[in-house]
Amino acid sequence: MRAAVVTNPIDVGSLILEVADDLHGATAIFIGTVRSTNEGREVREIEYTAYEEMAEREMSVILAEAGRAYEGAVLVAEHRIGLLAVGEASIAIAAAHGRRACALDALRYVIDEMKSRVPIWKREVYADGSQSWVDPTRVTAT
Amino acid sequence: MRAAVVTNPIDVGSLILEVADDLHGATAIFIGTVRSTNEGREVREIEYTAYEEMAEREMSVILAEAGRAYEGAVLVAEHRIGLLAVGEASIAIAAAHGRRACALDALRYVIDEMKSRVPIWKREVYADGSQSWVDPTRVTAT
Amino acid sequence: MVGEMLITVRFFASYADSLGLARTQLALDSGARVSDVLASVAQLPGATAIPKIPRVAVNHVFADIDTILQTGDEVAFIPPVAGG
Amino acid sequence: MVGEMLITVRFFASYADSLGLARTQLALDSGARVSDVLASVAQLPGATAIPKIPRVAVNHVFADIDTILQTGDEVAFIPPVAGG
Repeated sequence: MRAAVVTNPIDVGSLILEVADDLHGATAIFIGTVRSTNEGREVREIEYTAYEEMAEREMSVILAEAGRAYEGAVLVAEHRIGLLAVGEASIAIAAAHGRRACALDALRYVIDEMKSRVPIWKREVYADGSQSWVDPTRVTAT
Repeated sequence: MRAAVVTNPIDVGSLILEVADDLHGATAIFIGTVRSTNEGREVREIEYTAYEEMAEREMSVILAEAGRAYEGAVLVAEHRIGLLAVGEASIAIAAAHGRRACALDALRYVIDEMKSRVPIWKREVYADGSQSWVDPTRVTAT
Repeated sequence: MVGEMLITVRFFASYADSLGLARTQLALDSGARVSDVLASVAQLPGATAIPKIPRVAVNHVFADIDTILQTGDEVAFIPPVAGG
Repeated sequence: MVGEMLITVRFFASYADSLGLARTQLALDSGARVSDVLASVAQLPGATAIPKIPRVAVNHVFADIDTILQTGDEVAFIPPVAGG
């Protein structure tokens, strides 16, 4: 169970190795990457910022919750901050378990909770040079 | 959408790259690996065999079904056959989509259907040298 | 041989082990169905390992026992699958 | 200064941009609650960007506005999160 806010590129392969275990036959992984468009606008890059101390704490709490809900799950999560280009990974989560349903459910729990609870924000920089903070709670027309 | 029965080790990193797409911000991956124990017996290795022509066809059908159910999903699946050591990957599936719920749901659909429909079998070789075909439909005591 | 057709029959995994056979050919009357293949296979030594209504594929597609066969068809007996 | 305590207040993302401020300190009477911090912050220029009842954390844990503060506590205003 390791949760980290990082500034370097995320190495998904090393996360997979980190949760690998001869007793766990199922590993589920989620990777979130920067998309080239959002709500119809062309995105050039995204700047992620975090309340770092709290973000790592909250991520650890979420992993611990998933570990209790899906007993035996081995979990790791990294969220990258700083300026990310299109296609780069902002988040990666790996979940290993003896049963595939538990690995998949634990993975979904962690990503859903991270999206709603971890104090990390993103500012999209558009092709025209303008930028704006993304607010997922705001209803949009698209 | 590529489905393959392979004999060489599965390269998960290349599957992730294969589904990567600047329009798809969410990638979900499942990896199944050989466990060191099954139903209380110590497993030394597993031999996977396939009805190869049908297995690849059935895997392709499943990917196409998932692509229809979760429109826009980009999917790839590989199943390895032959003699696999503990810890080696027997199956890997990658699903990319613009929405994370769709990537995760498509991934789960593919792994669940592959488990029930693709004509692939495994013979476990135990630490004591004995071996047996695994029949997931047989209820066991454990 | 008017009215006869040749069907390839394939066995895998535990079925192949029990029968000591992975592939054979059967000559059946035209109009024969998968159920006729089952009846022939049931006579083979070691066939008790195969359930009365096994999972069967014709030309790589799952099929039911009423499926009418054509000469050259490949009928496969599919033991409980265990991939993944 | 008997009865006074020092609280660190932090702002992030759109809140920090609107206030032009990422971190400040407030001196409050002992026994003060998160709601007292909200009242002080509401006086700052640019505070209209912050909702009346924002999401708040005390010492890195989400807290409600009735939470009683201790000297040295860190109160953070959390805009809608957008990680992932």
